[in-house]
Amino acid sequence: MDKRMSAREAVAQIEDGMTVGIGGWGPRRKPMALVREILRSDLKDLTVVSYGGADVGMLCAAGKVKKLVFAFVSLDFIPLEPYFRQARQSGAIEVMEIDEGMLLLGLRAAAWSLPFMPTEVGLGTDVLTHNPQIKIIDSPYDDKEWVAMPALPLDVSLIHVDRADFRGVCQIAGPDHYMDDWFARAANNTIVSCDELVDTDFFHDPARAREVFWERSATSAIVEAPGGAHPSSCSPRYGFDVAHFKAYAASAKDGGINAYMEQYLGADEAEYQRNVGGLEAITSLALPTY
Amino acid sequence: MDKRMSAREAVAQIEDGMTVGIGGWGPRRKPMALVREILRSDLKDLTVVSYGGADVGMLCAAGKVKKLVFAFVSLDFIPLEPYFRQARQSGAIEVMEIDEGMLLLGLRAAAWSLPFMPTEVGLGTDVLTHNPQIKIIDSPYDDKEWVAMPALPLDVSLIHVDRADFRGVCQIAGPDHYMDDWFARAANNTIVSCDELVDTDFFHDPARAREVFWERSATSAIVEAPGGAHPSSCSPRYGFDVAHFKAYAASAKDGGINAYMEQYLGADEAEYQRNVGGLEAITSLALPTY
Amino acid sequence: MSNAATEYTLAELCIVASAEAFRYDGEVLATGIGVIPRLAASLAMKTFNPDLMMTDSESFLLSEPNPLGERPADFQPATETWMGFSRIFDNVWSGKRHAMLGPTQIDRFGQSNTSALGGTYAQPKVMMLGARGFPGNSISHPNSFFVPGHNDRVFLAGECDYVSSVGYNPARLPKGHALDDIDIRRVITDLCVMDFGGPEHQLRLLSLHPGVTAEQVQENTGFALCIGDSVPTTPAPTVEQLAIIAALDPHNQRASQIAGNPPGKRS
Amino acid sequence: MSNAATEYTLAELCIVASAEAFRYDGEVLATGIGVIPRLAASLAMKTFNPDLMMTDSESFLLSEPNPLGERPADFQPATETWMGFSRIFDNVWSGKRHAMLGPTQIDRFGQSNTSALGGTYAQPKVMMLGARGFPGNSISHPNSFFVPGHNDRVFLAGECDYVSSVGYNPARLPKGHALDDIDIRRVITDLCVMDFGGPEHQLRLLSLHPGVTAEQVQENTGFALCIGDSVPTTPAPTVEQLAIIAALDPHNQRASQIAGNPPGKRS
Repeated sequence: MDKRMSAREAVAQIEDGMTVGIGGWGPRRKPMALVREILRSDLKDLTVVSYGGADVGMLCAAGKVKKLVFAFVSLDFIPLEPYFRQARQSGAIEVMEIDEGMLLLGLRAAAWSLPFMPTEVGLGTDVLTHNPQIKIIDSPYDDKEWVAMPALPLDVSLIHVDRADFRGVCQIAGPDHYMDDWFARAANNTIVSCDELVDTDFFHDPARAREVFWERSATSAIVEAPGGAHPSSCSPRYGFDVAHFKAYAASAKDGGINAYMEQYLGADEAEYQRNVGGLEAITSLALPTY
Repeated sequence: MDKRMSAREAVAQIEDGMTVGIGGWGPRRKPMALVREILRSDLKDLTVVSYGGADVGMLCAAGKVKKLVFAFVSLDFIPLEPYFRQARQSGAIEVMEIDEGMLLLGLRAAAWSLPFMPTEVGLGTDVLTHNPQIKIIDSPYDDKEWVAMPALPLDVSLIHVDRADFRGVCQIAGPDHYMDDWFARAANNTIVSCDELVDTDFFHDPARAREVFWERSATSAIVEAPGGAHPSSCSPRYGFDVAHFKAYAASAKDGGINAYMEQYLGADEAEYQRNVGGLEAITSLALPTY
Repeated sequence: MSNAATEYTLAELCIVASAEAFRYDGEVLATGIGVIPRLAASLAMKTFNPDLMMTDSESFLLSEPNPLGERPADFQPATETWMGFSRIFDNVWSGKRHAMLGPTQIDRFGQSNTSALGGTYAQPKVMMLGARGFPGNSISHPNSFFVPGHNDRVFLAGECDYVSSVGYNPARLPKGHALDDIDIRRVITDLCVMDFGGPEHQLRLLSLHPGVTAEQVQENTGFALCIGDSVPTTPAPTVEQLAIIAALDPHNQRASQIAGNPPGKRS
Repeated sequence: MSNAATEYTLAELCIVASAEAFRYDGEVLATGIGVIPRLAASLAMKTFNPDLMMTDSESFLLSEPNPLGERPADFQPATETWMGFSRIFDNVWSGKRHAMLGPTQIDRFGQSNTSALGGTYAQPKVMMLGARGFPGNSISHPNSFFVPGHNDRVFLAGECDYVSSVGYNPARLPKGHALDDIDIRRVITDLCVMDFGGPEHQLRLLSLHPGVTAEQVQENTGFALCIGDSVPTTPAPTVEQLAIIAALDPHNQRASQIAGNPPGKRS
């Protein structure tokens, strides 16, 4: 089964109103080439589930988001994501604001075909105040109350990885795969962009096969996108683009997302990369020190 | 914190009636040196939780087991564990017979401080007929019934690993860590035997640190026991001992566990190893081909 | 692939018939436990369903099935994805798997037993493996059965002594589930190929191995089978299939799987 | 370690005072978010509690804390255990962790806010990070707070605009839980050290930084503090502690953590 397709073909599978999970974490290994393709599309009314960074900010600013399921949205070195803030402060989006671990549990429940996972996380906080659809249940084994964190099944997940083959075997060579395995498993349709397309025999080495975090049956589409995580990082290949993120954040105060998109987005990824200095500039970005 | 101790000191921490989890899988990487130390002790009335192999057979035969929580007991190439069969067929032990995945869920629930995990596994089978303590619950999100697999908190876990340092950082270099991470996390007191004791700086290599599957706070005691998985395997160091397992299985028909223990167990691990041909013979055992 | 062989063993016939169970699965984990089911899944992956996934029976998914038994010292398995036992359950619970297994008892509901025979539950007469992963497999994903010795002790008259896996038993149907949610695919034995496609999920004869009669199958089954007017003969392996099987099983482990290693065409 | 320094910055005093929060923790994951909490946890690990565990803020546990900021090209972190973000939650839910964090609001119950200020929930006046991991941290394991600017906007008069973390609020206590199950340890600010050890878990003054008065602390707090008759002075860093801090923070990031980088002894 050859799962390769263009970013445009992959994004064309997404429909208005769908629930879209986005892998990565804050400014780290976000499937930005796929996010940009959504920006170029006329998709709307998406429910986005993300450990959010600029993916969330851009999609909110461009009016693609009806509802956001999140625990945080941040660019780390710029703690407050400017366009996400604008969206919240203007009341433009619905939200399901939950704890980071609850989000993980919701993805796992979906991956494991369960309606919910019990947890005490959320009790006593405004997570429950503002999410009355999250039910509190009794346990048959004790006298405590427990949060029944509902499954978060995804119509589509977008993930960026280091390498993949045409059948959807995906390697994350960086130090952390974040929750990407659960995004892949929780989704009906998992679209993966990769910095590098490799032959299948690349994985015929147990050390590399160890860096494959879900079986290929959980991958639906492979999009070759070198540098596709930019401006987020794809460690160990390249770091996040501090200067670009600063320009992005500044645009929120002056010009807005339309000015940002006008300047950078382009008609396709090739044009985007020319607008941000070229692929070589991206892959030369220094890794962050934490 | 120096967690090193002898097998005898470690096993002395176990008390009659405790619930003891045992890592490994069937004939693979079982903490047999620690199991042997239990055989030498006067411990009794244990509840044993295991993906069972000869660990379960020996403990049952030696009268150490009050109750067994299991999904299977097998030596793989000898499918039916002879002493486990005798224990069941003589009605000598209570059992909680569940599905392999339910056992995993029970360990995870304990590790995550949850009373239960929902699952549909077990529905329609005799797992539920014979375990009325496992409750069926309704979900607040659908009209199905769900099994509330109860947490399986462990007083003690026994695990065998390849390498460990004195602080309890444990490396499993073999191809699978089985459910050992969950046994470690589900237990109040995790006793780990290791084939090799190493200095802490051994782990100052990300590739090795990747083979550490739980943080040292989940390890309570470290017992240096080269060859300590024998007669089970500790891949990639040594395979399981086919000849020894055959002799063990034969003893069940002729002589029983007392004859087996008389011939092999010895007063300590050094004597055991002399009785089975020496450490060099153990570490020379060929790896199995699957 | 249409060059029917004239000489083949019953084991080889069963491998080919069992492989058919995986033909339309698409991209799922094919788990064949035992020599014949494993060769069947491997044959399917090597021929008509290359999208199948398979483990090395240890901890990795393979792009190419491993041959059985000892392999040359320089053999390099085609690993593609780490798949330790804990991750197997992520796959099981996703439903993207098809297992072929050989339980000790199979009843008219398709319920199976891997645990205990006779006596009481507290003290069974014959203790076997335990429930294993059968409860989870049967409620989560499609399953097939392979039975090397078709008789009325395996296909027993009553209900299984211990029900390890769910079947089409209305009395045990969980709330909110439908019998049609249960997905038992093929039952391959040394006599025939069957499925549960009869009326009300009755076990149905699909094909008879050469030289076997429907009466013979019914006599060796403890409950009534659904038998059509004309039951076809299980297709013979092709020459190409036999060559692939021989390459996958260089030590001929398949020869010891059915008592006496009879030929596929019985007189 | 008893050689009190005479010259030190307020940031250094806060680091040392914050390190004390981890002294009796035993073997837990110490997570300090922000420069001063991270240096505090690192100092504790390097001195009086070597059993602490710490991450590299990316994906590994370290046997030795990493210094902050750019490190030499040949620097080798002392990794000991992979600890990706998903595994962090295995640790959180086990309770074997102590986090020190800097929320934007802390109310009299010890509830804190990292999410939103003012307006309505549908349209807050100021949106911040979100609930982050605060709900899970606060119900699962001990937590401490560091506040670089002690004022009555942080320590507000009412309840937090958004409650990200549970505190000692009887009105929000979950069924089956006790207030004593909640474990907020220390609150370190630029003025003082506090805990919730007052009557009915009232915020209590433990020590005043040199030159700060109890009245000054109370004036900058939006609710009544528990203040004893004689409040000790926060101990000065020792010379040895300052040297360790300097080694852990070679680029002096601590100098920019408290406005104006004042000295520890204020006149």
